Amino acid sequence: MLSFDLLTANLLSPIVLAFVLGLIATSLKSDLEVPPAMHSAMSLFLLLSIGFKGGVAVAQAPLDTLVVPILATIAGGVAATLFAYVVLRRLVRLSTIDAAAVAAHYGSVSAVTFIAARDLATRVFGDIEGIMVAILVALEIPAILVGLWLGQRNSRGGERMWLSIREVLTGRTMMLLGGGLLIGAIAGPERMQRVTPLFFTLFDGVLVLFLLDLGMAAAKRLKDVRIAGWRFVAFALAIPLVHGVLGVWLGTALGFTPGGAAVFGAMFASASYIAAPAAVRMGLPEANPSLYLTAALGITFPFNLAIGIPIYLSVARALS
Amino acid sequence: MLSFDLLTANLLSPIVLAFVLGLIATSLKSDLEVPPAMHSAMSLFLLLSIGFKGGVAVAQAPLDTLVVPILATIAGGVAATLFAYVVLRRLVRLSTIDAAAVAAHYGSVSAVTFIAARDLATRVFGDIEGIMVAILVALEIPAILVGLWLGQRNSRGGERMWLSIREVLTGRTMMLLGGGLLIGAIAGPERMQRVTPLFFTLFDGVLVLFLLDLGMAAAKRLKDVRIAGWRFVAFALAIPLVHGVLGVWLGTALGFTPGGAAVFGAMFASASYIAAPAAVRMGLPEANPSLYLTAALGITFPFNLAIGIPIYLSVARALS
Amino acid sequence: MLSFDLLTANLLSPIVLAFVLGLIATSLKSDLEVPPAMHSAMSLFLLLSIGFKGGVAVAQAPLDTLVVPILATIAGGVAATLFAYVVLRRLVRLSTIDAAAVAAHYGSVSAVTFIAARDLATRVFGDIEGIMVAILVALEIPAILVGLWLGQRNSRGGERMWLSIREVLTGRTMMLLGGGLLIGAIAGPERMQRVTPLFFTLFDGVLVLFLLDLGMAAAKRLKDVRIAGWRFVAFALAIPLVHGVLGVWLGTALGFTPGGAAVFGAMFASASYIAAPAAVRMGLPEANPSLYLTAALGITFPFNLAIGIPIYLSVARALS
Amino acid sequence: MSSTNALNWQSVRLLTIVAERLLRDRILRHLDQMGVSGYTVIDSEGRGARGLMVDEWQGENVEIQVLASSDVVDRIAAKMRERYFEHYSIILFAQDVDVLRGDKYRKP
Amino acid sequence: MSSTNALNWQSVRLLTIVAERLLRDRILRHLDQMGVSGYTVIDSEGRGARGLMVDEWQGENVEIQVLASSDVVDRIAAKMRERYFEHYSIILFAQDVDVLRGDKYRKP
Amino acid sequence: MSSTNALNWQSVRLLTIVAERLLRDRILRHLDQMGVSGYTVIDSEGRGARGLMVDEWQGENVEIQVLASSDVVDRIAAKMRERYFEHYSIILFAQDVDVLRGDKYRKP
Ligand SMILES: Nc1ncnc2c1ncn2[C@@H]1O[C@H](COP(=O)(O)O)[C@@H](O)[C@H]1O
Ligand SMILES: Nc1ncnc2c1ncn2[C@@H]1O[C@H](COP(=O)(O)O)[C@@H](O)[C@H]1O
Ligand SMILES: Nc1ncnc2c1ncn2[C@@H]1O[C@H](COP(=O)(O)O)[C@@H](O)[C@H]1O
Ligand code: NA
Ligand code: NA
Ligand code: NA
Repeated sequence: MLSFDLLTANLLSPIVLAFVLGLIATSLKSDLEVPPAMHSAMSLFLLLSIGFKGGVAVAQAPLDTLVVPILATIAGGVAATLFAYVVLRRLVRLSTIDAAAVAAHYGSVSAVTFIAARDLATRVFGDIEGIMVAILVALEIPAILVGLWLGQRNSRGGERMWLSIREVLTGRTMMLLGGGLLIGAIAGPERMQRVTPLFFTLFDGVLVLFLLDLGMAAAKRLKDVRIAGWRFVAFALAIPLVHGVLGVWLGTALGFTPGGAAVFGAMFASASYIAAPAAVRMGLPEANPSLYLTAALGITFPFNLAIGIPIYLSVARALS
Repeated sequence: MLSFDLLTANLLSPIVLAFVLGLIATSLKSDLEVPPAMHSAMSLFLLLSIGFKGGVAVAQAPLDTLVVPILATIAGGVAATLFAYVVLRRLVRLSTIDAAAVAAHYGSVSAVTFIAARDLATRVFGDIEGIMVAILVALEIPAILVGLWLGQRNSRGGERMWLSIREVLTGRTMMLLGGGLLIGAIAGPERMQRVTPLFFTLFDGVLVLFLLDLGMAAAKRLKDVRIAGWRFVAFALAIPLVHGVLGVWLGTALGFTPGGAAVFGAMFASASYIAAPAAVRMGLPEANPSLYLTAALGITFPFNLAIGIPIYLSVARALS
Repeated sequence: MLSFDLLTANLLSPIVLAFVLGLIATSLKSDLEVPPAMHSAMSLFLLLSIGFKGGVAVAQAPLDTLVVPILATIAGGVAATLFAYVVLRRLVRLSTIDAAAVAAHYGSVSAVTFIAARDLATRVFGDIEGIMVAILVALEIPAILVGLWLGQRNSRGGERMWLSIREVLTGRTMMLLGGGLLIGAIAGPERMQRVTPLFFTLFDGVLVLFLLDLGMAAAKRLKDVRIAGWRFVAFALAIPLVHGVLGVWLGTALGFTPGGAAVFGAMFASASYIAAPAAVRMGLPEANPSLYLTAALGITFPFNLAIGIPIYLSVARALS
Repeated sequence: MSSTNALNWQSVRLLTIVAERLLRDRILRHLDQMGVSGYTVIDSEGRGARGLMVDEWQGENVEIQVLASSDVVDRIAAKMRERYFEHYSIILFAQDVDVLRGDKYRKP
Repeated sequence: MSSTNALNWQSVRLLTIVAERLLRDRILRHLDQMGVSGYTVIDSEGRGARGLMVDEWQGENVEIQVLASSDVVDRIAAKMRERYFEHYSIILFAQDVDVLRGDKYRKP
Repeated sequence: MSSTNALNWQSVRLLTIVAERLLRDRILRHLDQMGVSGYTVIDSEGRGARGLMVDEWQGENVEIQVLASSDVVDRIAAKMRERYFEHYSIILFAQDVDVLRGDKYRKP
């Protein structure tokens, strides 16, 4: 299913190579460091950029073309979360709370995986649907809410539940992605043109720096893999494939271009490691953060980045 | 006086929208944050960029075209400070010290307001006079000195006065704006060309990020508005209009293009919230910082950004 | 030997002017500051950019054209370190340890001096050899190892020696320069094109900001000059000339273009102030850091930046 | 304590809380509600029994310092123990220090 | 204090000053003039009676720690009180701590 | 110590190490080997007998705080003295503080 040319094109991209450099630097105990403020600045920049780009695209798309994909995305996100939960309970045998916490991450989406997928897809298939960013925003939240509900439904926590939901909806990821989307859509393509040099032209370069940093973070997480047990590692490798292939299939059924369907699949395959961890830590404090952080950032993200994305593209090519 | 098209063009610009996003994020108690180091980095970048751009313009302008506008600016800045002081004493009924402190801010100038005004003016009227940056530098300092003198003239503080003046003149705003101006003028347009991609092309994009941050800072300041009393709030809304319209008139009288006159007016209308607060805090420690910070950053800046600037442009159009 | 036009072209460049602004700001005790996180971010960016650019160049150069220059560079670096050591022992009369520590810095290389030289050389002579970055990487390490060996050979420290070597090889300078070189070479020119806007187009602008910061750091170091003694100051001014002119001669002998030979010479003339200090501090803790930091950053760097580089270019022009 | 005490040093309690960054705003809200006169917050990193960095956006830990009367410190400590000890990365320690203007820290 | 004290722990005074960022360089200049052997400076944020951020460029507060003899600490505290207590955001507290190489902190 | 002590405050030792940034990882490795239950690390700047900034990339100093039993603190202090006092910028001070869950800091 995985075509060799896609794999090479992906593995030799500066983005993936920078991630590998980060992995290596940390394994060698290098004193290389990305200052925390630079990390935050890059996150902020990338999320706002994605929002802007999506907003400009949405401003040009007739609104009614958005409704069906968005609804399908939300339904798909909820289904993915429930499926992951059942697998985690039955096959991986996690506790209710831990299963709910991890499921929230795998139902949600990683913005960087989205970007990496869009990047390869555009290089291979040409431009993809601009509304993908709106879909990114729509996919992020529902899974977190479902995960919190799964974990809290048996406990006292009505109030805590609402607090967590409020926090997710006003969290920085939503503010930047959603806020950027609105700004882009309101200002429109012409007025946004003056910020293009920073937010669009530099995007790929900043991404390289960000992935260097993520490589170092992932290497630190990888140390905890042993504690997690082989069932859990298998989950973190298999679920992206299942979610991803089903996502590509759904994307194709929704009528996306092959590139669009591949990116759609990659989003389903990805696990959140920015919005979900913070929300789950507050809403389900009893869950073990080692589990979800190691899985999302230490295993699934590198897997998708290196191998997953080319697979979803291959599948999309086959299905189209 | 305010034309509708200008207002819309302004309110829909990414700059203003980013400011609003910052306001909203803070009101919703979002955990969105701009790291302090990023804030400083952006301030540094913007001030140095403005300096560079001005220096290049000045290098191309015959020196004698600068003399009259600069002298008029200094005289105007002193007059504006004294006028604000009298209003604050008589109508707002502040103490000598507080009136002097606030007057220093309103006689001086906000670099970001200048940029936002230049931005809209260039879009509406085309390129404006390059020497406006030299005027920005000339307008910044005198008001602060006058304010310190007004506040300290009855007290012991001869030595303290000189210390404060020294600090204003060697402060970072002066170093970056003035230093950048010199570098731009000495290096000249051709040699500066190689730094154009960073300092000129990216300028608008960085401004959007900076205004997101300022929106969050302004929202925090707005909380203190209630303490200030209605007279003071009225002052913070009315004085920019008075200063601004008189500034546009003076700019027109000095023979500036309509765009230049509008930007000139916006500078007079604006209140400093970087250079002045630091200088006043050290030179007039008895003054209440809540007053001047809330007024300058919480009220006058948003007012100018949203409504003031289109008004000054409308006035400039009418006068031309 | 020093031609007037080169000196002017150099002194009026924004890079040198920004350095001077930094010097002035610190001497005036201005509160201007570059946040530490911004300093680290810029170092990281510049080193990675240099690596990328070099990697792309190396990818296009036949491998066998690299062998002779690299070997000559390593030999030259070792010779320069030993020469500096002998001068420091005999003429400057430093202790074994201090002489070894300082020699390690002068045998190694300063990346910023390299960039500044490349910058002027390209403006004067047109494009220079792309493999210069590979040479930069090759010149960095050997001197540090030789210096550590010179300082430790009489002491117990076998283990400490190996620890220091390990640290140099996995240090951030190597990771970024060497790692960037590999990424650039593996990804190749076409794939790197998408990161060009950030890493190549913005390079000169970031350099201006970095030199502003270095100017402030150098001014702080200059305060310690008095403690160092006139012999040592004379060393820090004379050795770059000797190393630099011999370097230009060697570069010409290796068949480089005049621009390439000048840059080659500037590398030999420069003293490391990022990689070497950290390695020497750990490997030769008994050495006095004031000596090597003041000499490398406070004296030799400004000297090369202002006068040295135009001299090496003049020599290269004369030799060609 | 200073022997002469001409400056009128007075003894109050200094409570230091080190907690994961995510708890920051919550803890500060507790402090506001419990009527402390102020607090100081410092970014930090650390390793402990949990030692996880969840809030990868904003950095690892915060160290919060509060000067207050012994009672208030006890009330804060009790609240932290009840709310956060079980599931979060958090430690706290208290000590006696001398301050000037002791009343400042004993708001009712 | 350590029971055995084989390491020769000696008691000196630790003064901590938390002040608005703007005062930083001024306070450090005072410390230099008053002959302390050193100081440590940490960026911090905080809320107190004033709780204003004026120096919006460089962040909010600094925490300055000084190890010195009791006399010197008292002299510093008196100076801070005289100069800054009235109009600026500033607090300070002092405590006894044990150090090695006690002489280091008792420069004449 | 709190008068009532209903919260069961227990006394342990707090060791604070201020050292140049370059030593950071080394010191933390020592701490891990000496079996402390955790530590807190804060970026700082400072001036002292040496007062040099060598590691210009990562900033100047770090302040490391360790809660541990008096024995362990003495062992750490002895190690630091042996390894770093002579050639590096480093100071340390120790004091008694009260903690909850005292056992946490007395790992064998
Ligand atoms: N023994 C200790 N000494 C100093 N700080 C500690 C200690 N144990 C824990 N900490 C700090 O408290 C945080 C939370 O600790 P824990 O709840 O044990 O994970 C850690 O990240 C450290 O910053
Ligand atoms: N009770 C307190 N506990 C700890 N820190 C405080 C306290 N009160 C004030 N501070 C710190 O001292 C700074 C100045 O306080 P103030 O002069 O009261 O505005 C505040 O910003 C805080 O960082
Ligand atoms: N008297 C002191 N009070 C507080 N901190 C100090 C003192 N002396 C030194 N330090 C800190 O310890 C670091 C190393 O000191 P030194 O080894 O004396 O250079 C300095 O950079 C300061 O951060
Ligand atoms: Na997913
Ligand atoms: Na004004
Ligand atoms: Na050299």
